[in-house]
Amino acid sequence: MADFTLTSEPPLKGFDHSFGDTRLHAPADLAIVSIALPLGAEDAALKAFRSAFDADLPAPGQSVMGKDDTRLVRLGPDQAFAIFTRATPDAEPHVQGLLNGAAYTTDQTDVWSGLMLDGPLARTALERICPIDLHPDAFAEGAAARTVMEHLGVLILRTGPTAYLLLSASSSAGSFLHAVETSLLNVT
Amino acid sequence: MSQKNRIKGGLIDRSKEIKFRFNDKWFRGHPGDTLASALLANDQLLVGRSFKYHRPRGVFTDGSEEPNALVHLRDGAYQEPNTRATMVELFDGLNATSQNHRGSLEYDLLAVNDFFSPFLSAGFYYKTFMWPKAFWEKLYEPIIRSAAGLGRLSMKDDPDKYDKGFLHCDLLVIGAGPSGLMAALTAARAGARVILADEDFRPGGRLNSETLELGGMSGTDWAAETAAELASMDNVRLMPRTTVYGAYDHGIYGALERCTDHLADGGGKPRQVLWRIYSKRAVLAAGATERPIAFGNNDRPGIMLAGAVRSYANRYAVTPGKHVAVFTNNDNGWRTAADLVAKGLEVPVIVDSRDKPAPIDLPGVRHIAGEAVMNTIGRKGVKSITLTNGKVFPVDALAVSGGWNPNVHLTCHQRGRPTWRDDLCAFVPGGDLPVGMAVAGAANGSMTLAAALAEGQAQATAQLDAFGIKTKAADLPQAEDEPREAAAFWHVRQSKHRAWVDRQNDVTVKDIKLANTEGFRSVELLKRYTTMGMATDQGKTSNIAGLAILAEERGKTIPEVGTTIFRPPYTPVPIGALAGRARGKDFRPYRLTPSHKWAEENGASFVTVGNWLRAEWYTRPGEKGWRDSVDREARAARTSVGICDVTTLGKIDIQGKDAGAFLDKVYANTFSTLKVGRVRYGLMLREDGICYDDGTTARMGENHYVMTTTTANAVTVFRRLEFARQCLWPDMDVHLISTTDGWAQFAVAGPKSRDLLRKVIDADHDISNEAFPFMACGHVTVCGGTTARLFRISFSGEMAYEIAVPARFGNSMMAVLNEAGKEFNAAPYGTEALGVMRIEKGHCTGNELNGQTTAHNIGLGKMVSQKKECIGQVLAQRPELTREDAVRLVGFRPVDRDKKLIAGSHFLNKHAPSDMEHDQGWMTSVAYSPNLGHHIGLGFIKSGHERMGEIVRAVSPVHGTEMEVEIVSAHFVDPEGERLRG
Amino acid sequence: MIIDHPLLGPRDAAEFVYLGDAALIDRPDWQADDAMEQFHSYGYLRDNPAGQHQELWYHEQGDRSWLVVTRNTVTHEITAVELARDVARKRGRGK
Amino acid sequence: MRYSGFKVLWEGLTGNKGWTRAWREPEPKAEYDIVIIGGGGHGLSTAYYLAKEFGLTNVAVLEKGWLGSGNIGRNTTIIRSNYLLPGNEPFYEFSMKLWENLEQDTNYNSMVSQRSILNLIHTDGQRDAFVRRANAMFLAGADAELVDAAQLKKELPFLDYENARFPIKGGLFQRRGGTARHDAVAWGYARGADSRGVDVIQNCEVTGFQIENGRCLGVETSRGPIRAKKVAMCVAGSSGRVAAMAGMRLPIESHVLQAFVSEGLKPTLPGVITFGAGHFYVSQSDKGGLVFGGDIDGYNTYAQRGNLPVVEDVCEGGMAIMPMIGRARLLRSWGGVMDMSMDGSPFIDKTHIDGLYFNGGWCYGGFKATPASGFCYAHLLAKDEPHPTATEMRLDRFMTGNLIDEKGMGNQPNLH
Repeated sequence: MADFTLTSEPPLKGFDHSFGDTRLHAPADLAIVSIALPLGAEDAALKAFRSAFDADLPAPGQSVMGKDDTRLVRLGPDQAFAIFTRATPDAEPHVQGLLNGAAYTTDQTDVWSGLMLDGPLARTALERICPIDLHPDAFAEGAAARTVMEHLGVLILRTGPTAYLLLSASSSAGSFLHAVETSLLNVT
Repeated sequence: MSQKNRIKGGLIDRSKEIKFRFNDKWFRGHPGDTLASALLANDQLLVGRSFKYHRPRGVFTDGSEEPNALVHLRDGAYQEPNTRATMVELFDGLNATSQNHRGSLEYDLLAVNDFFSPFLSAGFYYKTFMWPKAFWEKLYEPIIRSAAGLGRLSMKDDPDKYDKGFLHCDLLVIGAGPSGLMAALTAARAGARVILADEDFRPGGRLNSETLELGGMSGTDWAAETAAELASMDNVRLMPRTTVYGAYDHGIYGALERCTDHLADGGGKPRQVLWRIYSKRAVLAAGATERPIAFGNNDRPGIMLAGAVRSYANRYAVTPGKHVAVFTNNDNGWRTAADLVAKGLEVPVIVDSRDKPAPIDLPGVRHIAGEAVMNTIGRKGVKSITLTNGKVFPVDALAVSGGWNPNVHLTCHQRGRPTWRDDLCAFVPGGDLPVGMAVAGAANGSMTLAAALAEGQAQATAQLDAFGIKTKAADLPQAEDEPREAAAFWHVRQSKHRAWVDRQNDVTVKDIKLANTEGFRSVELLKRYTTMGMATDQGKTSNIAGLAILAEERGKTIPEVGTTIFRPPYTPVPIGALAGRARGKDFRPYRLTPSHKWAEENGASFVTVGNWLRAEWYTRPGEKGWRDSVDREARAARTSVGICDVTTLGKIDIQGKDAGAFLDKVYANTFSTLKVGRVRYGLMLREDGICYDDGTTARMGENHYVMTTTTANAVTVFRRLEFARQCLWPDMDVHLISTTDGWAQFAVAGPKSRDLLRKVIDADHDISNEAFPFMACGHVTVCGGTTARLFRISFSGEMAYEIAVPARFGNSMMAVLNEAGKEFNAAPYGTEALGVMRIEKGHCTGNELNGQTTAHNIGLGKMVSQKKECIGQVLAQRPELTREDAVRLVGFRPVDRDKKLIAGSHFLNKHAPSDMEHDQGWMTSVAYSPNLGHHIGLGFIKSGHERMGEIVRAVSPVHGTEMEVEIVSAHFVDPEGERLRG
Repeated sequence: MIIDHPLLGPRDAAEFVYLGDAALIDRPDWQADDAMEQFHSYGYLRDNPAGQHQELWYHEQGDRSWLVVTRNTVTHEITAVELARDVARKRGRGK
Repeated sequence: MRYSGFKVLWEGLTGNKGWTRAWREPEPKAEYDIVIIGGGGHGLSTAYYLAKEFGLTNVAVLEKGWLGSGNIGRNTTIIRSNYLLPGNEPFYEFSMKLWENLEQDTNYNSMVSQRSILNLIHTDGQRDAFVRRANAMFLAGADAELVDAAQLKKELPFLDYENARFPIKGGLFQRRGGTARHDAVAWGYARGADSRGVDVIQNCEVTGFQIENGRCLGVETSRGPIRAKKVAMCVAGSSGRVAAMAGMRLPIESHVLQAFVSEGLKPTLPGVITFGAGHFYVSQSDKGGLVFGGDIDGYNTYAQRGNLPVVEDVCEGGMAIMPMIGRARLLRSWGGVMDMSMDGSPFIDKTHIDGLYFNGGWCYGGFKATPASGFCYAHLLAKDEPHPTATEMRLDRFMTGNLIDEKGMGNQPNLH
C-alpha cells in the first residue's frame, strides 16, 4: 500500500466575492443527504425523522431547521433533503444512522454545489435568472423551490431576510457561478 | 439654419444642446428630443426612401407606428437597421444614416422604379421572371433582393450585451397615458403589486402632446406628478422605455426594456432587458393610433398625421413647416389647427371632408367643408396641395387626420378578434380577450380624457376585486368630456394619382383594387398578395384603410369583410434581446468532469458530448497528430493499463423493497435475480420495442441498485423511470435519485489494472479474481479510508474495473491513479481510444442504438424476456421488426487492409446497381485498430449474421469513394472474452 | 403557460416536460390475447381532441412529479392539475 | 390568361385594366367525382394534378376559410430532399423534381429559389449520421455535398467559428434545396386547377361525412350536402378534428410550430442554414426578412399561436451560430398547427372506409412535400393504388412495424 492521499477539491472551493454590500460565496463543507419515505411505511419514517432531527418534515416547498443546524427541505411528496455542515465524506451513513433504517438515504453532497447569496442586491440579481416569485409575501424565509436558471436546474432556499442558498449541479457549478455573477454585475 | 423649425414651449431642455449626425452632417438638438423631432427642428424633412418605388419619405408619425422615418442608428458593429427615428431619444454624438437608396439619399438611382411603377403593380412578380428557368436564381432574384429589404446589418457580431429577467405582479398596466396612470394609481394606492410599463421615455402618453387641462393643472404636470407618486411607492415598478410586446398564455407578458439605448455609452451594462412579466391581471391602456386618408401623392415628406404635428409642436417645440394645411374627416384636425395657431404658425387652410360648419372658430384659418385634398405637388417636400374643388394652396406641410384606431394589438395575441364600432368607425377589443386582461381608455374606444380616466380607475378596481384586493374610490380629476365625432372617410375617390395606403411597402389604392379584381378577396389574401401591412410597422397606420377600400370594392361593410388580427410582437424586438445571454460560450452551460483540471494540465484535448466536455485524447510530447495519441492510448489499455474518466455516464440510485421487480419492468432482461454484490448488463427498450438505452446496473444491497445509463440519455432515462414508477406501477416501493455528478468514476482497464488498483485501494479489501470476479461490485475504501465503489466491468474488453469516489476527490483520484500507474506505463485515455476499443469489441453506442434499431438488429433479440412483463416486449414482436432478413450488426474490414473505412457508407452487394432499392445497410462506426493494424468497422447489413466472410461494397458517393469490405464478426479482439475474466 | 402544481403552486410550464395523452397511464395487459392490438392502440392511436385534454406533464426542473393536467387544446385554459400517481391509482394501477 | 413578362408590360402600358380573376368563385354542385377537403397547398396541388395528370376535372376543393389559409400560408418556405429512409427520400426527391419545373408548369412564379440548404455539423457522431443520410440521398438520385469548417468559413464567414459553445465542424449542403414563395405556390396550383375546370370553393366548411354501410358517399358542408364518389381528406393540422367526424382515431397529435420573420434587410444570407446543436433554421426572403423557426412548442394544441420559451429558444439558437443577427428585429411571429405523426412521417393512404382517403401527418415538413403529396394523392385517388414513391406512407404501418422514423425518436410525436 503506497501512500497516496486524496485531496478534496469541490468545484467552487473557497469562492467568496462581494458586490457592494452583497456577498456571494461558496459555503464550506455543505453536506446533503436525500431521504426517501418508504411506501406504506411513511408514518414510521416520519417518526424516525422527528426523533432524528427534532423537527417535523415540512410541506413540499418549505424547509425547517432541525437539530444540529440541519436544514430539512421537503422537495416532493416522498423526498426530502437534509442539509448540514460536515467535512468528511460520510454524510449519508451519518443520516442513515440517525434515521435507523426507517427511510432510504442517498448521499447528495457531491451532486450539488452550493452558493450563498446575501445582501441588498440579492433579489434584484436573482430577478434576472430566477422564474420564481421571490417577493417576501410569496417566498418567505424557509421557502424552497427547485427550478431552472440559465438552463440549469437549481434548488433555491431563502435562508434569511436577504439571503438565499442556491444549489446547482456540481459538474456545471462554474457555469452557474458565471450566471449569478453576471446577474450581479448587470444590476450594479 | 440651425433648428430653423424650432418653435416656443415644449418639454425639451433648451439649457443643454446635443450634437448629432445624420448622413454625416452635424445637427443640434436638446434633451427631450427624439431623433425625429430633432431632424424636423433642423428642417431635415427627407429621411429615407420607400421600399419599392424609392420615393422620398419623411417623418410621418411621432411614435412606434412610424412607417417611413427608419434609419441606421449608430455605426460599425453597433449599426442598427430600420430604427424608428420617432422612438430614438437624442443623445450626444448620435450617428444615424438613411436607408434604402443607391447613391445618396437626395439622388437615389433606384428612384427610377417610380417611373416604372405601372409595370410594378401588386403581385407583378408572380406573373413574370419565369423564363428562361435558370435566370431566376442567377439574374432576377439577385436584382429583386438587392433592391428590396430596407436597412443593412453590419454583418459583424452584435457587440452589445443583453439580459433577461422575470417579474411578478398583481396588476400589469400597459401604457402610461391618462388611463394607464389612473389604473396604476388606483391599484397602487390599494396596496397591490403594480407594474406600469410604457414604451415612451416620458410617462403621460398623449397628455404630453396635447394642451389639455386635468384637475386644474396641465395634463403634462398631472402626468409628471402621478408618475412621481407611483415611483415613490414600494409596491410599484414604473418602467419607462419598456414595450410590452406580447400577451402569452395565463397572464405572462413579454416586455422589452431599453436600458442604455438612449445613452451615448452604455457603460458595459446590458443594452436591453427582456422581461417575462407574470401578472395576475392586466389592464391594457395602450391608447390609439391615428390613421391617415389616402389621396394622390399623400406620401411626400412634410405630410404627417395631424396628432403627430400637434405632438411635435406641443411636446417637442417643432413644426414641419411654417405654413401647415390640415386635412381631416373629424374634429381632431381642428385641434391641430388650433394648437398651431396658438403657437403662432400659419394654417392657411383646413379641409374638412364633412360638409358642416366649423366646430370651433379659428381666426385666420380658411375652412373648406365637404371637400378633400386630391393631390400634392413637390418632390422632397410639399409645395402645394390641390383640392377636389380644384383649388390649389401653396403650403410646406400638411397635417392629415382620418380618425383614430384603438390599439387593440395585445388583445389579439391569443387570437381574439376585435369588433367594429360604427360610432367610432374603428375596431375595438372584442369579447375574447386574453384571460385576465381588461382594456381601458382610448385602447378600448373611450376617446375622451374624462372617459379614459374613469375607465382606467374602473378597470383597475374590477381587476383587483377579482382576487380580493379592495380599492378606495378616489375622486377623478376634472377633465374634458366632449364626444368627438368621427366620419367614415378613407380615400379620396377623385384622386387620379397614386394614393398610398401602406407607406412602407408602397401599397396604393390601385393595388388593392387590382388584387380584388384578380380574386384576392379575403383580407388575408389581399395582405399576402399586395404585402399591405407586412412591413416593419405591421400596418399600424394602413390596415384599416386597406380594409375599408376592399369593403367598398366588394360593396360590403368593413366588419363583413373582416379584420386581420395582430400577432406578437407589438413592435419588433431585437433577436439579440430574445436570446439574452445565451450566445457564444454562454449559449448553454458547460458540464465538466471531476478530472477536468488534471486533464487540462496533462495535454487533453476536449470534445463536446451534450453539455459535457470530455477528454478526447491526451497529447504527449512528440506526437504529431491525434491518431498518434489515440493509438498509443488504446495500445496502453490493451497491453498494460489505461485510465479514463467515465463520470458522464448517468448514475441513478434506486432503492426500495420493490427495486428489483421495478427493474424487471423497465429493462428487457431480468434484475430481480441478480445477487447482491454483482453487476449485470441491461438493455432498455422503448414501449415501441426499439432499443432505447443500455448500461450496467449493480446490486449494492438487498433493496439498493445503482443503474448506469449512457451519457446522452441520463436525463431521459430518469424521466422514463419516474413515469414507470408514478404512472404505471404506482404502488411499488421504489425511489430514484440521480447521483451522476456525485461520484467521480474512472475506468481502469488493461492487464495491469488490478495491480494498479491494489496500490490505491486499501489493503483490507480483497480484489483478487476469486474474491472480486468479473461483474462483481462493492464498497471499498481508497487512499487510507476514503469511501469508494468498485465495479468489475469492462467496456474495453480488457480486464477492467470502474472505481468511483466522491466527486470532490475526482481530480485528485485521477492524479493518484496515474501516479500509481507510472510503473506500469499507465496512460490516461480519452473518448477516442474508448471508441476504438469498443469497436474492437463490437459494443454498441449511440451510432448503433440510434433509436431506429431493435434488439433483434443488434443480435440481442433473445435478451427481451417474454416471461415477465417489461416495457417494449409486445411491440418488439411486430412482423416487420422481427423479419429474418432484417439488418444485423456485424463487423467489417476492408479487403485492401490499407483502406480507410467511412462511417455512413452504405452497403451494396457486389454487382448490384447503386440505388436505394439495392441498399443492404450502412456502416455505423469505424476506427483504426492499432491492435490489428488496419481499419475496422461496425455496421448493419441485411441478414449479416449469416453472411460472414462475404465481400460487399461499401459506397460513400458523397465522398466519391467505393471499396470492398468483408463481413466479419463484430468481436475483433478477444472474441471469447477471456481477458475480461483474467 | 403556467401549471398550478397541486403541491407547489403555480409554476412556469418551462419547468415541465410534456409527454402526451394521459391515456398513456392505461398500459394494457401484456398477456391479453389481443395484446398486440391493444398495445398498438395504446402506443399509437390518439383521440387528439380539440377541447378538453387530459395530459401528462413531468416536473423535471422541480419536484419530479408526473402530473395529469386537464387543459383545453383550443384556449389553453387549464381546469385541473392532479398528481399522476393519484390518477393512476384511481384508474386501478398498482404494482 | 397566360402570364408573361410581355403581358405585364402590355398591362403596364394600358393602365393594368386587363387583368382578370386568378380563379372563379363557383357555387358548389350537388355531386362530384372527387371532393377534396382542404384548400391548402396539398389539397390544391392534388386537384391540380388530378386534372392535369389524370384528366379528372369533376373535382371540388372545399376550403373552410380562404385559399391557402392553413399551413401553406404559415411555414418557413424551405424546400429540400435531404431525407434518409427509403420510405421518404425517393418521395421528397420526386417532390424536388416537381418543384424544379413548377413555375413553368403552372405558369405562375412561385419564386422557387434553389439557393441551397445547409445542415451544420457539430460532432463526429452527427457527421457519421449525415454521411449516411447524404449517401442515401445519392442512392435516391438526389445531390449532397459534405464540407468542412474551413470551406464553410469561406462561404459563410459570418457564422461563429471562434467562440461557439458547440463548434462548427462542417456541414452538409443540398445545393438544390432552397425556398419558395409559399402563398404563391397555393395560388399557382389554385389557378392551374381552376383553369382546368376544378371547382375551388372557399368558405365551405365540411361538417360531417355521409357514411353508409362502411362506404363514404359524400360530405355535409356549411353550404349543404355534396355527394362524391371519392372523398379525400387533406387537412393536415386539422386531421384529428376532421377524421373524428368519420369516427377515426389517428396516429397523430396536433401541435403548434411557431415561425418568425425579421424586419426587411438588405441581402444577408445566401441560402437556408440549419443549426445542428439547437433548434434554429433560417433563410432570407426575397423581400429581405429573415424567415426562421425552430422546434414545436411541444404540447397538444389546436391554437395557431405559441408561447415565449420557444421564441427565446429559437433566438438563442440563432445568436449561437450567427451573432451578427442580434440587432435584426423579430417583426412577426405566428403559429401553424401541425399533424405530428407517431414516427414523424406522413400518410397518403386509403382509410378503412370505402371511398374515403387520407392525406396528413406531415409534421412540420409538409411545405416541401406539396407537389409530390398532391401528385401521389392524385395518383392514389385516380388509380386506387399508391404512387411508387409513396408506398410506405400507410396508416397500418404501426401495426406491421414498418416504421419511417427518420429521427429515431419513437412513438412520441412531439419529439419528431
